[in-house]
Amino acid sequence: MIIEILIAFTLVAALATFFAPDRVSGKLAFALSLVPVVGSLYMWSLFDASGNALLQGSQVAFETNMPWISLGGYEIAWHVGLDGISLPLFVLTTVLTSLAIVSAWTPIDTRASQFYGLMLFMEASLLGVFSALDFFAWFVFWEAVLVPMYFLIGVWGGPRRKYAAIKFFVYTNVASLAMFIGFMALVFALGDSVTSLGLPEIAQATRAGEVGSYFGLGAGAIKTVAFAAMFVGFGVKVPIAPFHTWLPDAHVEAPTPVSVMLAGVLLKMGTYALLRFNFTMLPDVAAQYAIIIAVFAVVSVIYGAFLALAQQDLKRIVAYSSVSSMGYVILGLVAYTLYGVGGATFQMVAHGLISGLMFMTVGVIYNTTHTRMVGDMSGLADRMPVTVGILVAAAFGYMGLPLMAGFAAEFFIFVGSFGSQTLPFAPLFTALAMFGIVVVAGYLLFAMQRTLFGPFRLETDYTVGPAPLHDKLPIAVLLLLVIALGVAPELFWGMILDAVEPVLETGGGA
Amino acid sequence: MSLPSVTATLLQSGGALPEWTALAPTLALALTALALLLVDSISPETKNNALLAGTTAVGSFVSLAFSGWYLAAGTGQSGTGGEIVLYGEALVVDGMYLFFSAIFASVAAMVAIASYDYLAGKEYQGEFYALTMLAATGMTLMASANSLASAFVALELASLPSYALVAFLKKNKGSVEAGLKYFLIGALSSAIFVFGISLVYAVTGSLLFSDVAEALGETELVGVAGVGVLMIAGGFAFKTASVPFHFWAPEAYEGAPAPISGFLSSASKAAGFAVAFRVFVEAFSLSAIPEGINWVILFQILAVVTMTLGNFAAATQDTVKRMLAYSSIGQAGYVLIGLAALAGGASSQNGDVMGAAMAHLFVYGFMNTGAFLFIALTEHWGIGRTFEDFNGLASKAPMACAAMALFMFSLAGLPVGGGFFSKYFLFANAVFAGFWWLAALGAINSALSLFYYSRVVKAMWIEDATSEFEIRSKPVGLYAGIMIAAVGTFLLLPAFGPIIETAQTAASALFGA
Amino acid sequence: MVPAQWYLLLAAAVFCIGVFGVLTRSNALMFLMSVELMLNAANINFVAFSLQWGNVTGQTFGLFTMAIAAAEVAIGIGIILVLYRNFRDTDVTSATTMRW
Amino acid sequence: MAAFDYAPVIVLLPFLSFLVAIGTAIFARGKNVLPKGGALPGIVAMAGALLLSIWMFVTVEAQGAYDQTLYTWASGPGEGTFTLTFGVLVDQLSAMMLVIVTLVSLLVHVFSLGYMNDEDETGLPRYYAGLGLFSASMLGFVVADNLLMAFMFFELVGLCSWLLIGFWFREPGPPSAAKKAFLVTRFGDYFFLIGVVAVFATFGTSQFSPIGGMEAFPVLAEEALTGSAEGINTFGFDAATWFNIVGLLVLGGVVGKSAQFPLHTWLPDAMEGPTPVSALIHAATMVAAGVFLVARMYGFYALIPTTLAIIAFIGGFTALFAATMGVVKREIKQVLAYSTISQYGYMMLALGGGGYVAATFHLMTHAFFKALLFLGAGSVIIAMHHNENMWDMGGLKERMPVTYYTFLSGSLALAGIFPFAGFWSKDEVLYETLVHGLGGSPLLLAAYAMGLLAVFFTGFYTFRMVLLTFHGEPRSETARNPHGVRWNVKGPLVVLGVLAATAGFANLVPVEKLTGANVDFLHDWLYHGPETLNGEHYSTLLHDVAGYTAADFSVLISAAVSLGMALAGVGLAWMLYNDPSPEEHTAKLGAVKDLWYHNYYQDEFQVWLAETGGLGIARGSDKFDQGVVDGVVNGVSSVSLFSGSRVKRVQTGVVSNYAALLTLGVVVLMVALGLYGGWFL
Repeated sequence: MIIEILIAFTLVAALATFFAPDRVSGKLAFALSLVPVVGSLYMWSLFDASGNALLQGSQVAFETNMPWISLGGYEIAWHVGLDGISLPLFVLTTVLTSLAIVSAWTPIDTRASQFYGLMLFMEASLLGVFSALDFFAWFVFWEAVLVPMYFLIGVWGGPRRKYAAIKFFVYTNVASLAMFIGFMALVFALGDSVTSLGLPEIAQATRAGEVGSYFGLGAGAIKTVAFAAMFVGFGVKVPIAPFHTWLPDAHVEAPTPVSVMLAGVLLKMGTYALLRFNFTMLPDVAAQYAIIIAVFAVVSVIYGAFLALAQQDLKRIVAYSSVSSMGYVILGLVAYTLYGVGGATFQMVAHGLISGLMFMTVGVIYNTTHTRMVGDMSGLADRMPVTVGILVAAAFGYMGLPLMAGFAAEFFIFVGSFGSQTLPFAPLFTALAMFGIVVVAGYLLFAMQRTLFGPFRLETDYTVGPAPLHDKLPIAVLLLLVIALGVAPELFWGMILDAVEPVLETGGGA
Repeated sequence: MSLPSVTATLLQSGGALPEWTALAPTLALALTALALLLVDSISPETKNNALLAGTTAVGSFVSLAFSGWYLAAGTGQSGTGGEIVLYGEALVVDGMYLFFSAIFASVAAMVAIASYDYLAGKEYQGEFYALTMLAATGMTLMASANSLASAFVALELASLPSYALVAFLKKNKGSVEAGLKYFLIGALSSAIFVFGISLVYAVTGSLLFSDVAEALGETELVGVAGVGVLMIAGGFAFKTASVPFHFWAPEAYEGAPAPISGFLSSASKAAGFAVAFRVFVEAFSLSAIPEGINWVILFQILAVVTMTLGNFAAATQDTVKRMLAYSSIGQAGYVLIGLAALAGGASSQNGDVMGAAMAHLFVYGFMNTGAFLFIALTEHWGIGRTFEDFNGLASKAPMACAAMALFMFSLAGLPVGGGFFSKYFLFANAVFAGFWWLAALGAINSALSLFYYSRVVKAMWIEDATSEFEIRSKPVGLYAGIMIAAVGTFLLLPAFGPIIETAQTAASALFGA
Repeated sequence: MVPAQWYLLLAAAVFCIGVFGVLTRSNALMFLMSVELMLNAANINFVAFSLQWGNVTGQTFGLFTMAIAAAEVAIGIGIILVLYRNFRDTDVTSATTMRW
Repeated sequence: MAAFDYAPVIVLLPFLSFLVAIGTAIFARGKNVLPKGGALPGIVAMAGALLLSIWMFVTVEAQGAYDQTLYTWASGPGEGTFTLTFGVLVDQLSAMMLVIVTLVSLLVHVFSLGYMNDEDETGLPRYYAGLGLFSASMLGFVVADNLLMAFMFFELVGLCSWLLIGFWFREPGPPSAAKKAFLVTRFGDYFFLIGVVAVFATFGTSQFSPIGGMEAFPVLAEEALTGSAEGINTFGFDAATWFNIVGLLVLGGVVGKSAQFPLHTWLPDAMEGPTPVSALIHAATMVAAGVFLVARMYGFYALIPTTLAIIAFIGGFTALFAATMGVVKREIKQVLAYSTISQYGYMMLALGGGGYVAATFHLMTHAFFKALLFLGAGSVIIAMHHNENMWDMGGLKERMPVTYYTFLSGSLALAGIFPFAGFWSKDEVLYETLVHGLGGSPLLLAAYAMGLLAVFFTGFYTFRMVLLTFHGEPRSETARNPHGVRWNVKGPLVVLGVLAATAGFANLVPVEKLTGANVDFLHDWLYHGPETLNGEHYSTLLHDVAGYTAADFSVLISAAVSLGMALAGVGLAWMLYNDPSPEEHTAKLGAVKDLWYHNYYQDEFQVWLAETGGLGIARGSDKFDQGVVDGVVNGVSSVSLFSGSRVKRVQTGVVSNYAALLTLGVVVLMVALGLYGGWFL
């Protein structure tokens, strides 16, 4: 029941904030957003690993399941619950939203109440995405996320915000439609073996090999088609190269807090869905096309990293590096080993925190310099030492510095994928992907050297001084979280492995 | 959904009420129309807008109440002895009739309430409401027609007032031109329609759906019958504004008074589908009709062409109203899937997909009418017609603009309103019926539609005001109408279950399943 | 008696004439008359096959058609009147303010 | 095991000082809350660490080694999973290294008082925070008991070097040097990380020595090669080949950190950092990390002769290669930088040549005398007001005697002159390589030859440096009356000077050969490590698995040869540069001089590689992304909009056309369906 309470509360909070006066809305939104934070942490403290929500649907934590609608012969239920895969993302969402709201206090000065209301609305939808266990319940939230995001980019964004917003809007919507049709065909091909659109039932049926033929398409064909449709559908969200071009535009135009949410949580929707749908429901297809998927992953990693290397806009750099980092997730998933998939899940959280931290810090700098162009500034370390210090720490975290979350995640993924039985030439793919850690160091170090160090210089005529406390606080908190997760991955690692293990029971190695 | 049988036995089937009361939804509308005519004839010059609009609204609500009550009580549904046939089988009352009556009544109510402001100070208000009610009556009859004769009469009863209503603004060139085009195309279409009927009669010797189906079974004159079926389909295509009978629609919707545009594009379209569903399922049922007459293919072609043309044309419009007009053509294309995704034999998918189409029409009734009522509001304020004219409107009229955003996103199939479920259920059922390619084409169009629907939202909420609006008043009626539509649209998101179940039960009953 | 298909052909012929009129005449009234022609083509069928099948359904429907045709004309004339008032012409092709 | 319970404290103490310093740096910026800008906490911490380390050293001597898992970083349930842990391994090797690191670090802290505080540098808390974090990371690396933990601290060490090299971030030079240092070592670490991952994938563990149920990967590898292996995944290769691959991958990290060819280019640039940092990081400890790592997992490398040969060859080549460049440098720290590279080449040579003890020995002595030389150079630099050009110096001998004599002691050690420390260790390095080379590994002989030749150059550039700096007439105003230095500079110099002179007596192999007196203490010390981690075990492995055999060859001859070479170098330098006002004889070398002076154009080459290889590809893919990938996306939308604008033209506005099109449509449909349904038959 607690999940519904949290989601409902967030929705109400969103509404309340929406109509609150602009002056107080920021503080109000933050105060309200603390409730889900506390709630999710409370759930985290209660959580005792209960296997995988899809594959052991019996005892899912915090589960509620009540009938809702029926579509054709299929029952649609309001079915939510959490397991070791979704709970970390659930927590990530609440925490990141609160911090993003604080980070918005400085940059957001117009129509503030609407802004914070939409932020909370988005949080509610995201919580729904990560907790829903019924396809349509999940799909409602999945699509609902688009709406606030469209406004957040479109209204408060940069000069090309309208283009970016509509591009994000339509591109991801097309993806959802493709995914929807593919999934529906798969469900229908399951025939009488499923009577509801509950993800657990469907997952168990598909894994039990219940997929039949569909109007002339054989079982194998329909599975492949469905897999492809869903892979593309979710791949756009992730984003996997070459479906990534909406991301840099969206990131560059979006205001800082929105970039934080976009990189921190929204991208994870894609990988989360890939894990829940493609790799949980159709592991055999995933294994069959492992090489192709791995190529996608490696290309995302390397290509994204090199793209980041070519950028001048700090936000664009981080945006492309997100493409690169999410490539690791795909690699971990396709490896289909305990450490691969577990590491992928861990990377979702780790990258959520780190990329959020990066965007926030860049935002703090932008608040004072009003430029993000690498060439426009240098020697900022002299003027805003603490912020720069955190940015440096964040950058090294992004490079996978040990004892920070990123290293743990990437190491798990690499160990997992290197020894994969599912993926042919696994060591080769792993080694190729790992070259990303060199390139990432390259572009981040170059950018830092040119902007933060050397003699102070700034093209825009703004007086640069230390950032206000409420700008520094969220990034400091995030940094601490990143370090904490890097020093003690066990905070999530245990429950993740527990939830991932059942996924691997068919096919795949340890 | 169905309430305890206690209520069911109270009604017609149980003999508690005489059978003719089953038509109460239609009768309510008809009586309202007569009452209005009476008022009008007593005081032709009356400007008592409140009285007229009020009467119309009340009549519509009464009709709506009857429909709801009967639906709940199970009148004419399998639960209580199946459909009720009246007047020598000319009319039939069943779940489908009640379902569509509900659509017409609710749309009529919203239009009436909104017209309270829209018509303020205009001539001939009495006629306006009377014609609206008559048209609504015709539509309900279309939904209940059980013979080609009653179908034709009902169709004309719905059409003729519409022509007049579109041309209602006599001094407005646009309105008149719209009326003319609507009328001419309508006349042509109905001629084709009638000729089709005559051919079918020639082949079957009867106009009752059941007999027609029977007779078509053993006819040799496949060619003649085929041409007849095609022409009848044409008649419905005109009502539903489907290609190639859609040409009137953009102009009619753009030129007509905005409430009427909403009325036509929602209710009238739904009526066309109602009668089309019944005729093609019962009279030309796939199980009975000769192989040669494959009207499923016909509707597949129509669906694809209609949705594509509608959406692509809508994507590049400059005026919001005309964009809505084209988009409603595109929406008709989606609904046509309900006929295009049918398969021979009594497969349960048939009922489901048609039911999904009906449910979409229901939701569409709210969101589309609401959208046109918003246009009516802007016309009332004298704001321009193009997208640019809407720039920054949200800062002036946030509530109305929020409602409009809700309509737009719901039309585009985002989960802020019932449009999400209705559209995706339609696609899903198409996939289940094996027509994944129809769903795929629908998806492509839907994505494109998201683009042009969001243009309106962008103009209102994202763009900065280019011109200064002088918004004199917040008209109560228009606001009320828009808000009813908005609330309805939104509530249909969580409460979509009853709708789709009713619709699919009704549709399945049609298939005798 | 005359075989049925002749009636069919006649009706079809009349219908086509009507269509031809619709397509060629730009005067609103001529347009209306052509539509009437098409309607009557249908009536021929009805009456003829009413006889053929030996039931009155067709003839009744013929009456319906005439009534409705009358109503249609009534509305039509009205619209053509306002058309004339606004465009000073009864040419249906003159009203083209809305397109694309 | 009371003593060993304090082993983690050695790591934690400097970390604590780091926290203190960084805390003040953040929360009390400007205000001078910490005395000496955070130096004192650091000094105290390092002193404590030193004492503890010595205690450990003694305890190891008394009770043997200690290996304890302290913290489970990430647990893996069930089979096929790994348990990733942090543990402390204090054995003979790491105990020795602990002492060296803590000692040098302590001295560097003290020296910094003179070099940084007395020079009124700003941002001192940041500086000492960096030193503290560095010491902590290095010590953590030293005591690491598994490869993963070692890698983690290895990376942290890299971070610290980035921080400290770029300490003077307001100038353009240091940040760039820091970036280069991190990038180049990162490139090495890339292979290292693959190696670590490969070790896990292969053995399922990365422990150096077996502990509490966890096996050790060198042991498993040994079993694999000696035939009794189970559950080892060699990815389709035969064990030996695969182990070679893994070994070479890990070696990548070593080559990077220990600045071996071709990844040596970062180290000379790293001299942009403060001199004490150069002494601590780029001479004594961090660069030692690479070599130490190989020594740490020597039980693995001893199994794979191919890799050993490569190591030896890289080492020998680097030794010579770097030495030649050192010959022509003008800045004193540049000379020292190249000498550092060269000296680590010797250690690699020893390791590759099967001289485990020799390598460790040289590691120790080098730590002392190189730290000494850098600190001496630092003292000179203070005196010269941060002018590092030797051609502006001269005649400092009289003006700063303490510095001179300690520096001299260090130089003699570096040049390998009897009886200074460097002589003993370098001699043993060359000897070990020689005998194993003669013992049937000819490749080693080539490496040996290069190493031997390098001795000559070493002697030459060392004394060229000494003579130019301290002898002759002052060649500049500052050199005539230099800035004085205080106790906090001289103290460390003296301590290290003594060590540089005497550290060699830890392992007097030649003497033992002569007199038979058992004086090879280090040898014995290292031979009594834990079962799988001691020199004896290694030598048996080398002999049995790698097939290294030591030929019988007199240590005296080799000693004499190398000493001769060294003296020759020194002598040449004396001839050329020992006059009041020497001229640039190196100019006589002409083109060779340019080649050396420009470091064989290695930097240019690597920069070119990065520019074209890295940025080139980047720009290319950016164009591709903007043009093609995104172009397609935007193309789709514009195409559909265009077709939309065409489609709507059907709506001409003329109602007659509508009627026509309508009729046409009906006819078309009729014909189509008619043909389909066969109506016209």
